[in-house]
Amino acid sequence: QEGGLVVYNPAGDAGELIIDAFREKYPGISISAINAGVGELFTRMAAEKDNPQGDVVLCASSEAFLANPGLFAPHESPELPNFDPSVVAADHSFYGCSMPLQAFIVNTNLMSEDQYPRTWSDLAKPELEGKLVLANPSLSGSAYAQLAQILQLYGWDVAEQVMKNARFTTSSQSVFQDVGRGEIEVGVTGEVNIKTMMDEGYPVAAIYPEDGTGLRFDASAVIAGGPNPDNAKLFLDFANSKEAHELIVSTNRRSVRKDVAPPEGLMPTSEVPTFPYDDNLAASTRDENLAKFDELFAQ
Amino acid sequence: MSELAATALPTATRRRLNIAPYVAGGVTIFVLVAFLLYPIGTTMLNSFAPAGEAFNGLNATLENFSRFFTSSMYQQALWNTIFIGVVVTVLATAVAVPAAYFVARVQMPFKPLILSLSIIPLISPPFIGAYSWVVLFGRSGIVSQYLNQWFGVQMPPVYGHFGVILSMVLSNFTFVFLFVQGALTAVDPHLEESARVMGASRWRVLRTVVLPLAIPPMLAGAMIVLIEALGEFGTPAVLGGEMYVLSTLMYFQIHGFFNLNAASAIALVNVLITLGAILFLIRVNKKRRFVTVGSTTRRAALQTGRGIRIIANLYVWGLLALALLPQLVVVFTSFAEKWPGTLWPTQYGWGNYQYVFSRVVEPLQNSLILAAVATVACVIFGTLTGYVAERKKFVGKWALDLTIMLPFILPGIVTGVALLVTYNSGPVALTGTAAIIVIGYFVRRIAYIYRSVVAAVTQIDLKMEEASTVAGATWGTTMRKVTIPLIAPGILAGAIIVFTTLISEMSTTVMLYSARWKTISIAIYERLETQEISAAAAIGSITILVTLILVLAATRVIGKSMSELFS
Amino acid sequence: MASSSPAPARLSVRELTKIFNTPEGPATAVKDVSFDIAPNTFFTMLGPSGCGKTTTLRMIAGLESITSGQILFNGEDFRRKSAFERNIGMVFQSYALFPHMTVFENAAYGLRLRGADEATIKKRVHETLAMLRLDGLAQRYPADLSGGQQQRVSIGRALVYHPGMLLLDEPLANLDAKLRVEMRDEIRRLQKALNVMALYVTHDQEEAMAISDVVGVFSKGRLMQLGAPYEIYSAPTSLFVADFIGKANFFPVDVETRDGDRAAVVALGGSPFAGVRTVTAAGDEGDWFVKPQAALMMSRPEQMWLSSTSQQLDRPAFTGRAVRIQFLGSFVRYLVESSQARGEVIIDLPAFAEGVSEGDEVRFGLVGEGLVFEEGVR
Amino acid sequence: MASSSPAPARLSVRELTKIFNTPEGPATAVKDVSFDIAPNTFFTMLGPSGCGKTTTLRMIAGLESITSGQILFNGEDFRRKSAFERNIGMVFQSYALFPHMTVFENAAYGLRLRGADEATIKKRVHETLAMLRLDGLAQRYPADLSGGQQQRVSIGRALVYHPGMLLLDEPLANLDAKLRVEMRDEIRRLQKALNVMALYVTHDQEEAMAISDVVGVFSKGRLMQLGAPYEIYSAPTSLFVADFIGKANFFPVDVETRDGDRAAVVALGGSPFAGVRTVTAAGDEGDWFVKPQAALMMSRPEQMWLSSTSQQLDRPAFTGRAVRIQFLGSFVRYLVESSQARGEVIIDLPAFAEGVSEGDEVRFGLVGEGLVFEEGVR
Ligand SMILES: Nc1ncnc2c1ncn2[C@@H]1O[C@H](COP(=O)(O)OP(=O)(O)OP(=O)(O)O)[C@@H](O)[C@H]1O
Ligand SMILES: Nc1ncnc2c1ncn2[C@@H]1O[C@H](COP(=O)(O)OP(=O)(O)OP(=O)(O)O)[C@@H](O)[C@H]1O
Ligand SMILES: [Mg+2]
Ligand SMILES: [Mg+2]
Repeated sequence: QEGGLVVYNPAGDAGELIIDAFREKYPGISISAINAGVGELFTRMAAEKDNPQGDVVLCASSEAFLANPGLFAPHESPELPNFDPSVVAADHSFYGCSMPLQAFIVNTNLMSEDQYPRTWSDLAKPELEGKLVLANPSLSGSAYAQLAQILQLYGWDVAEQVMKNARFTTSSQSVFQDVGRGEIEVGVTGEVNIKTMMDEGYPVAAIYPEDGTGLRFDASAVIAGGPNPDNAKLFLDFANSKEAHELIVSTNRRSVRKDVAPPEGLMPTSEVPTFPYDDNLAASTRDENLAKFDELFAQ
Repeated sequence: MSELAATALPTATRRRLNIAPYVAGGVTIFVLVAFLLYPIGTTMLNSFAPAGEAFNGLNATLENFSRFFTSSMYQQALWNTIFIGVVVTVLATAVAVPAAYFVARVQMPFKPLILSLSIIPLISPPFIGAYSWVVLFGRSGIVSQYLNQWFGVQMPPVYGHFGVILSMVLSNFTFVFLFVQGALTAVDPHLEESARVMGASRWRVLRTVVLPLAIPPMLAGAMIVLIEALGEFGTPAVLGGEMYVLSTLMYFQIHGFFNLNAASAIALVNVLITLGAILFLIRVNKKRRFVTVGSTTRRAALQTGRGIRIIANLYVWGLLALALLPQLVVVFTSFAEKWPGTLWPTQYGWGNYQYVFSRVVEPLQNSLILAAVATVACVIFGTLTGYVAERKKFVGKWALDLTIMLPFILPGIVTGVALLVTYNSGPVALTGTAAIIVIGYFVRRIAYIYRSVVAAVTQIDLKMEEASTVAGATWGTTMRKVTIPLIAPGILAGAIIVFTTLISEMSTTVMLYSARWKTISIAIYERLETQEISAAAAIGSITILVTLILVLAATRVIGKSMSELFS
Repeated sequence: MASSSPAPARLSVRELTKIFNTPEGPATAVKDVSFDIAPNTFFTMLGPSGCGKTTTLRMIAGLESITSGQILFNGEDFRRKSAFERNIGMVFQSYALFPHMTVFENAAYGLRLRGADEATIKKRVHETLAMLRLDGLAQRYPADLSGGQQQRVSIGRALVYHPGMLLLDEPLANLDAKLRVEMRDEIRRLQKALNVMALYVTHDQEEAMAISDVVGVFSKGRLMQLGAPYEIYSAPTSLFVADFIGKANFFPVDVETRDGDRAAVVALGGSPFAGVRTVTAAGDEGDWFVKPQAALMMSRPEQMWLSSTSQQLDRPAFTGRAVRIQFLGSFVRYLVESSQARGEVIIDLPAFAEGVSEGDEVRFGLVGEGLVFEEGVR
Repeated sequence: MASSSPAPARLSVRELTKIFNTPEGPATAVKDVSFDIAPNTFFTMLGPSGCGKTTTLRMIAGLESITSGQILFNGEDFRRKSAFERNIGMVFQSYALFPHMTVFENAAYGLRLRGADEATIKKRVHETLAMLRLDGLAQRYPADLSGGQQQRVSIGRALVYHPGMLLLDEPLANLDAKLRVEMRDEIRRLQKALNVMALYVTHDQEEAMAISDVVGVFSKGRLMQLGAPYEIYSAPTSLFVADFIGKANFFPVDVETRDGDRAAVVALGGSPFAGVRTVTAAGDEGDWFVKPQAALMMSRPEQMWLSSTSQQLDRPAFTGRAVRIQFLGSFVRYLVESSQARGEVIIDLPAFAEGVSEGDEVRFGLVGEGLVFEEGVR
């Protein structure tokens, strides 16, 4: 194998590991990566639609794919059988990769264990007023997913209470960093962030809501019309492999593959309380929900 | 007669056509249209098209703007933007002007160093600058904790208007500071002297003579501050808490909804605010057609009074210390190998540097090359256009002003996308090349030079150019030998600002960079994405150091040329 | 070569008008000025402050737009030519030195533009600076010079490359009398040696008289009179020129009889003057006349005599009171109040008049023949 | 109000020295200048370009640091006082008008500083502008004025608040003779009316003579002579002053006999002059003398006679050739070349000398008595 390959990587270190492993495996292919946020990369892909510069996008949130149909080429990956159909696009244009489960992050210095929120509805308790930080649901798919989960479980009454308690930040990083630094007590964020902080010794704990977190996933895909379609397919196959998914796990992310164990120190996926999160419903009511959110927020 | 004939000189031999201004003007117009007006214009038009479509005249809609009329969040964000923009501009100007006056007029040691250090706040690597304020003054911040422990003082929360304004003022005052400082150094001191002998107090001279004379450069700087404040995303994101501004909403549209058209619509509102500011500026400036650099302008005698020197040193160094705090925190953080939410790091060392070393060399090289090339382009075209705009009479000057300011008003990502869409395919496909990054940098930064040149040219007595023309100089020669040397401090100040801010340019770069042309700001961004804040700080520190060295060298040049000009 | 080759050329200014926009509305700075300058002429524009001298000069130099009118050089539009073709050397009223260049570099500027080699530049600049008494200041910057030194540098910058036409706007205003005379003689010498045309602006009448071939007297944007210095002094065609050039005393008179351009007139107080030359004043000078007398007789201070009331009883005379006696170096000036004159009478005598002290009544009269202005039509 | 109250005060300048650093090393601009100005005196500094007039004035105004020396006002250090106490009105040689203010605002500046109310400001400014013939220009910006108009605005700005001391640096350099005379008379009138001291810099000797109570003549940074105008003109104490003030002719002579400050001398060619006053020239004027003659006799042009060689044979005379005859308005100037004189001889006659044309041999001599300079010791 030879030629070039351009990977759009919104997955940070996980993506870098996969790319490095692929490079080792296929030294003939000169692979290069564009690292940026999901928003930037999808905007870029949309702008490059007529003359795509990238070949593959790696581990971006599934909401982004749903919002940008037509940018990706279907591909029959030999790894298909190892994937649950729920994490693969119907036309096989994207394949799941990691599972960014949302969990509560609490600062253990600022809160005693008995004060921890345990359920989504706990977030609405008056005691948490001013102690909760959330990312604005307009900010990203995962931030919206948090709101959508509350809405699907409890509706606007509880959501309104949560909104009262919470500070909605514009920087998703602020959520866990502020909790980790002791700026605020509780936040909701991807479990990977909590795990990373815990590993580094931050005084934080991860709480999975007992009323269940929604099962969400990131996905990878071949960009339609990219300059190196063959290498792109090769790369996607590799990214779908068990080997690659183990690399993902090594960065504290949970793999969608059933045959890959969750990261050490994280609850097995099966034990994580989940609830049947309807992402299609979430997507279809998004505009309406966010409009309502904006109104309530502005008050 | 024979004695004269013996030393005959050619005259008619140089009878070439004076086409330089037309060539220069033509090229400039071409560049402005091709790289600025066309891509930005089409993108802006798209704000009238439904999400995901390109504007074609038939799909015109105002839906992207409707939220400004229906959503109170939008209206509040609009109000916040204007409020923050105005307050930051006023405060930044207010803190910068005294500093500029002190540096220009009071005897102080280390002036080149002061000038260079004042640049540093502009090299704020994305996000970490704002985080530094949290690290220091947040609820668990270092300063807050000690204040609480030692004095029982509770710091007011750094989040919200207070933190955002503080941080923006301190990172943007430099624009006003440098422009005004340069202009004051050049102003004919006879003017101040004459007010002094009439009995005006120093303060009165300042208020009635010096400040009014410094108005063109002050407005030029304030304009830039205003636009920076309107467009800034990182600071309100980190420090704003729930105070949203238009750039926040644009970010939502791009990151949450992938809706560039709606983002453009918000940007267009931003543009309108700025347009208002520009028109205001032009109005104010029109009344002030005055010249302060005459043919015999001397260098002002520096004030040597003890009192004023103490005040000046305290003020300037105090301001710098405050403004450099975020950068100091960045440098400090780069030595923290472990800092898990504790007050102080738990482990120090060079580890971060070792870790990032292999990742910085190439991006740093790239950044320096790209920034340098773009700076040169900005200097050439910014100077030409600025000169023409100030010296020539033509209708629609405000349109030129606006064209130049446009990409600078728009969020970088919008400009980036505009260029990407325009030059992605077709006869000039530039995507993935260094050229497109340079173009992106160029259109985003030409306004700095343009503004500072316009301000500088206003000050120069036209008669000196006339003297050169009458002596037989072509337009180009006059520019080269008379005008440019006289406005050199302004150009150089602009160039340094352009160069420095380009080194940490992020929002356009992220759209345009390719794997071959990864810049240092992308390298920092990558570390932030992977939560390696200390590693990001290490790259940031290296950037700061390299830029500081370059700027120091450049201010040497400025310092030299300034003293050559007015000694 | 500029200095030797150009075919002597004639500059024609036709109906030149310049209107500035001011807060108070349009202001006419120059109005319908026409003149013709023959080759190699030293032409001086003279006039009171604000009369449009600088504006005219700047229009000729192509620095100011023309509201209407034409400037022709040998019949061609002068302003169409490039600066190089026009080959002008110009001194600005405000000097306009380059503050970032040394005196040497300022002076060398025009030579460098003309591609002169370093040796020539050095030689020429040093010659010129020496001529301007600026030796030793070559390495200074303009800001470190005195006012007069700056002015001389600006003269040097204009002369050093031997331009084909000299435009000099009050080039000597800041110099002392001695240097002024030396410099003006140098400028004149150079102008004649280079065989070029000079347009010179000055407010100094003596200078204009001494240096010029032709003088144009301006007033309020108009060219009032054009002529050789002596002509303008001795035969002014308007009251303004009579009054502006040198000093003039005016006496209201009645014209009794007329004979060609000669007339017999009677002054207030009854003194008759016969055979006096008459001219018609300019159209807008009606205000000058002291009605009911419709004419004014003019006489120069040095063309008058003055004595105590008891002397010179046989000559036609006026009477008045010597209010002030000034010793002005080379002569003695008597200021006399008289009801028979328009305004104070100035009389310059080579020596003190015997027996006259300040406050005394005096008799005075004309030594030569006067000139009578009659009111013109508007 | 400033104009009525100040107790008459005396300004003393003691050994004032100013050394500038220049590329060519330190340059002494002012050296050991000392003078005393009595209250209400109109003091004029006169001297060639670059002699240190502006520098001296600026030191007195406190704008230039003093290298050594003292400036005392009634015995107190003048520079220690605040600008308000000093209460100076100053005209800068370069005008230094505020470019961002209209003419009105420029003029009103000093009044505003002194807290005058709007009505007073309006009245005073308009009075002053009218006096300076600037009516109608109040709303213009300085850039839209002619050179002379700008200069007058700067005079107005300095006078309008009736300062306690006037410092005027060549305030009339850009004005025409008529306006110049009017303005200088206004300035002098105002100075006397306000009862204040004026320090006036000019390069115009006639102006200095006409306007001043005391004149100080400067040369190369030194104060050469201080005195009333007539004194300086008629009794110069140095060759420089004799030469600089007015025109002077010098004839090398041998001193034959001496009687107090009178001497009998013999000129080249043998003409004897008896009872001539003698003075000792300044220390560094050795170069002026034409050896072997150790003395120079000076005479003013208007104190000379001139005739054709066939006339006036009975008077002691020189001989020479009239190389140029100039009609200069109020007199006729003869330039005479003579081997018996040092340099060209200038002779001003009230009328043309009979029978003398350019190129003719002439006889000429002194009308009054001459003044003989003898070489001083260094
Ligand atoms: N800033 C300066 N640096 C160096 N030399 C200077 C400076 N200012 C003036 N000089 C020199 O000092 C001398 C005196 O200057 P000054 O301005 O006092 O002259 P001036 O008598 O006012 O002459 P003018 O009539 O030409 O204005 C001059 O030789 C001048 O070159
Ligand atoms: N830029 C301008 N805008 C408006 N009026 C102007 C402008 N320049 C000159 N003027 C006016 O035009 C008239 C003529 O000006 P000009 O400079 O030609 O006078 P000048 O004869 O050179 O006088 P001076 O001897 O005082 O220099 C003046 O009344 C002046 O106020
Ligand atoms: Mg003029
Ligand atoms: Mg001077």
